[in-house]
Amino acid sequence: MLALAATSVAILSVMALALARALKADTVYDRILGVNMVGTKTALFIAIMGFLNGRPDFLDIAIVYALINFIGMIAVLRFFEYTASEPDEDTQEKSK
Amino acid sequence: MILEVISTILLILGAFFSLTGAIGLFRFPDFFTRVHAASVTDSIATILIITGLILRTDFDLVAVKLLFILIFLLLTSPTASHALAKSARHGGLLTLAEIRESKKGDND
Amino acid sequence: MFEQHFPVLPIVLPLIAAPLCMLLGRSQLAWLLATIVSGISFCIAVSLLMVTLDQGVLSYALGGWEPPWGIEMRLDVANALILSVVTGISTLVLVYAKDSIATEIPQSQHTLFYTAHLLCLTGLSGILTTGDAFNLFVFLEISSLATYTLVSLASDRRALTAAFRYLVMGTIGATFILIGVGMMYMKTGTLNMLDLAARIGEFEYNRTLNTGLAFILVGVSIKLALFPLHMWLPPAYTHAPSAVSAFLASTATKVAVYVMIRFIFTIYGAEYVFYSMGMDVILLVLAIVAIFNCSFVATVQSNVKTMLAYSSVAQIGYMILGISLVTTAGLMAGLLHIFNHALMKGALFMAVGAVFMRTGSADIKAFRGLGKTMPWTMAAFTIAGLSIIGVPLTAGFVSKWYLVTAALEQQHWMIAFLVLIGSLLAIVYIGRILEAAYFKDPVQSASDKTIKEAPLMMLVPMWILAVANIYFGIDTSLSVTAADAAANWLFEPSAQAVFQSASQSASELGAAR
Amino acid sequence: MVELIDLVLLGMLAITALRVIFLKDLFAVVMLFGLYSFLSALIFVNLDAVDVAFTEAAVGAGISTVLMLGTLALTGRKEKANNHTALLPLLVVIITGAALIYGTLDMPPFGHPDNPAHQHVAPRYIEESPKEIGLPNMVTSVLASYRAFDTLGETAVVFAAAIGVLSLLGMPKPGGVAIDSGLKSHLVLRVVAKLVIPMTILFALYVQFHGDYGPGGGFQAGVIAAAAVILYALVFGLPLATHVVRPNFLKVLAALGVLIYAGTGVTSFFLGGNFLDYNVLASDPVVGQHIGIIVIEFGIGITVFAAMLGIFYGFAAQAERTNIQ
Amino acid sequence: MSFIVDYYNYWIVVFLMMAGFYIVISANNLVKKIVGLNIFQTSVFMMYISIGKVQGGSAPIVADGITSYSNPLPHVLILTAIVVGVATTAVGLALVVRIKRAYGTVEENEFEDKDALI
Repeated sequence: MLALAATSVAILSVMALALARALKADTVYDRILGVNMVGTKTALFIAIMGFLNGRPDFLDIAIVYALINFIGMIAVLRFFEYTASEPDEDTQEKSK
Repeated sequence: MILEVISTILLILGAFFSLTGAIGLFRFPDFFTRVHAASVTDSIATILIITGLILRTDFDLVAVKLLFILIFLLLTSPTASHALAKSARHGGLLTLAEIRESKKGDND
Repeated sequence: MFEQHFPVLPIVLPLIAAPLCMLLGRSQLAWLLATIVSGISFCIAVSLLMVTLDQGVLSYALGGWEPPWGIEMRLDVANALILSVVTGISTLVLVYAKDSIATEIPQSQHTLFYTAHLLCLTGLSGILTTGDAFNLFVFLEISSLATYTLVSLASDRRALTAAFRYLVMGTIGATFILIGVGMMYMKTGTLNMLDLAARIGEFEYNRTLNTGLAFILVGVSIKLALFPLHMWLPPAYTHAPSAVSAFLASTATKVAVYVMIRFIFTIYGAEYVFYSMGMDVILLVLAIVAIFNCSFVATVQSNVKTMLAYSSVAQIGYMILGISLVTTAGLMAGLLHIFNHALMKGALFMAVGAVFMRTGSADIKAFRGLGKTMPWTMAAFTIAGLSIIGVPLTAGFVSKWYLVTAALEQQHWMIAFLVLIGSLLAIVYIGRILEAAYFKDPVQSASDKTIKEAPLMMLVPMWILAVANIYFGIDTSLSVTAADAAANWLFEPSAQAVFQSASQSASELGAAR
Repeated sequence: MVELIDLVLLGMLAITALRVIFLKDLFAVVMLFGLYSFLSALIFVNLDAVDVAFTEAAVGAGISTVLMLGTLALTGRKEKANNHTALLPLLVVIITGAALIYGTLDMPPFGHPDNPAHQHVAPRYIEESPKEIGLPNMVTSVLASYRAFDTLGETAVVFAAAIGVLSLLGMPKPGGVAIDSGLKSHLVLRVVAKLVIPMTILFALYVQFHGDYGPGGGFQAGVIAAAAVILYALVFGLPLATHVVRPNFLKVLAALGVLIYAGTGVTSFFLGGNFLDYNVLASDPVVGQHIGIIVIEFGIGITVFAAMLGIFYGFAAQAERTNIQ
Repeated sequence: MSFIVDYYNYWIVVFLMMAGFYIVISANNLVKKIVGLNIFQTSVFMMYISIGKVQGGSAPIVADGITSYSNPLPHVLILTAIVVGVATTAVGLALVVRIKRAYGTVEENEFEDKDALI
């Protein structure tokens, strides 16, 4: 039980760090990386939480998280491909 | 009992790796190294933690679902990182090259 | 065999017809289906009105689950009256729409128009019939989403921004209602309206419930375009297709007024809202400001649809004024005005739509000389316009008369006086159009093409409403009886006590645990 | 533990929301919204609302974010700096917020089992529904039986949204010009997507039919199935996707789902029950409830699938159109 | 102290709601408005789910050995509300796309100016 709790705290702090990365990113890709990391860690977190609460039968949600996270990533990539012709605005982001 | 000990070790290891990944996300100098830190530790942490959890089940439907999550994450997470890095290379290549250039300039 | 299912049919029939319309694909068939279904709903609504006048209240437990566990449809005189208005206007508008949208909406979108119209009707009927606070929110959203679609169907690009503004405001309003319902649920543990009423009655003054009510009232006020939250309405009504403006102006805001009445009188009880929270003063002031401000703004508009839209906001002021008098007479005048105003605004917007169809503009200049070229349309416009002003022998006179009487009954001389001044302003804005139509020559540039009278399919519904304006101005027995019964019903808590027993057993069940 | 996690997650949400206010890069705003949605779904899991979390993750974080990105692709990424003062909005928000805080003061304490909300109506659902309906998932029981009319309304809302988007954006023409679309250069992605898509559809079916026993049901299944096709369209291009699932077919499906749901209700009429009374569908009420719930969940599933995919098609069609020009 | 423990959840949720509400009414860009609307609504959902939580309770799916369940009713309501929310979002975004095509901009003040010219 303690191990589970410890792991969940660790994952939660990883999420917090990744969130911080997503909020305060050097480039737009860093932001995506942060968001993606929050997504995968959330899936893990739900899995652990299920065990922590003694009801591990809700893992379906973790699957949805993983799936949606993936689709979100693909959508972002597609967005980049689509807007590639536009002048890239990362440079502005970076100059901060 | 043994299973639980193994599981605990795996979980702690997994937690440790994901923490290192998160730290790497901040400490590494440019985007590509950060992707590296994030994705590699992500994979190993996922494997360790999910395996650790599977050892805590009665090897029933829950274990199957966990296995499914593991396979799914192992398929999608590195793919996403790879595609992201590739996309960054395509789209943001210039800016990242500039960073290295300027770094080189500093060193020389 | 379907009599017992009548309370739910005005919702279910259009709901089933909407997807069928989409499947039919052919706009003619879709139109026929929509009109027939709407007509049947109207017949059912009228028969429901008769039954409720006779027996009081009809309750229908959906899924066979007794309230408060299941959702209840609950019809009394108040909502049966408005349901008849809504379904009736919907039928007339659909008849009118066939020719009207032919010029305003591209052919390929016609089926979608009828589908969206039916969904909107579903939503409005649902709001009116339901006895469940959350169910009301769901139907509110159905009608709203369909409305956004309907407004944006117009070819004018300003319709898009109007629809967007409407969407943002409408969603904020709906979310506020959601917050309010949540707070009510938090304190009472139920969502059924009468059950809520019974349980809220146990509280004398509670900050959570107060806030809940405040949020619901603000949310509903956005939906009914109460001054100063009315800014979404004029652009939406101006740029929407004419048939949509006619439908929305005569139904959507009325339904929202009904929701406000429901929450104030049925759920919280007039005593809680008006004496504990003092909402009557706020509503009274807002209503009077709405009447004056928006009537004034209406007098300076050059676009007739915008003018009518502002006039609608002003007329809503009259309804709220009736509610805020906190007497049976005032409430009855408000309800009566809901009924009569639907008749007037329906006819007016239909007439403007006909003019728009023939002249391509809804500007006041386009009305010049129409008294000669479109005599029937303008005659209908005149009748309805007189009704808005409140000329005797029209329906508008009746509701204003009752409103003034209700105000005088309370010794509110000022309010009665202000209502009369409001009517004077109506003379100004309606008068400008009548002047243009009958006493000015047509603009020269438009003379190369002769302006024809509107097609029969548009004139008939317009004239039905115009005649109804006169009929309900002379023979007030039906409308006044119904409004009076409804007002008494809403004000008399004992009339609602029928439910008490069921609610009691529910609370006993709760206590037993 | 629950409270602690709750607090941490709420704190994360607060920071994210604050950041969204000040960001001008709309792409970042949308990404953070996706994050917000994800984290709030996590809160829902933490507060025991597993079904809600399921839906929020799939709908809020998934579909909404994809649609927002699609819109951004068409409207541009940068919010222009606006010079009008934000004083009035701030005032409105402070007043509204103050009213809400005032309202919280008489609220029942968070999570207390004796709260009125848990006393009156809810106990019946918790204690009787497994017997009356025969399903372990109470949320499904309440959703599909006790409050089935709400859910019918919800299906109608989804249908109305599909109608709205259809009228505003239109539909792509199936087998249209096969222009350069899809993520051509990402070979790994294409291979993995081919693996993931069948798994997703399988998972959608599982969610559809397992919703009675675990979290899930028609909505979630419909959204996930739509997500699978969306993934296909994103990776392999819209023309191929419309070839597989034709837009006209979607229109029929969306209408059909609503009809199935409403038709179940009407069937109850003819069998002597009230609208949506499933007890009359079979001689044994519990069996009747079961049949009813399975049928309407199926109706919901196909409407939601068709509507969500149709909405996506609408946006994608616009993007393709601008691409050609 | 117990006062804070009782209400901290609602207070933060109120803050989140107001952050979303502020974005809706202050943003000039229509996409951002829609994002704000979503944040606002999602936060309201959180309020409902908080109402439904029972301390020591578990997810409302019957399982052996569990005696206390959280309240399923708010969950049902919010399931409905989420779907309503995404429906509104979809229509709103479709309108934004059309506005962009008709006006060439999605900034509120800019298309207001363009309309004023007519």
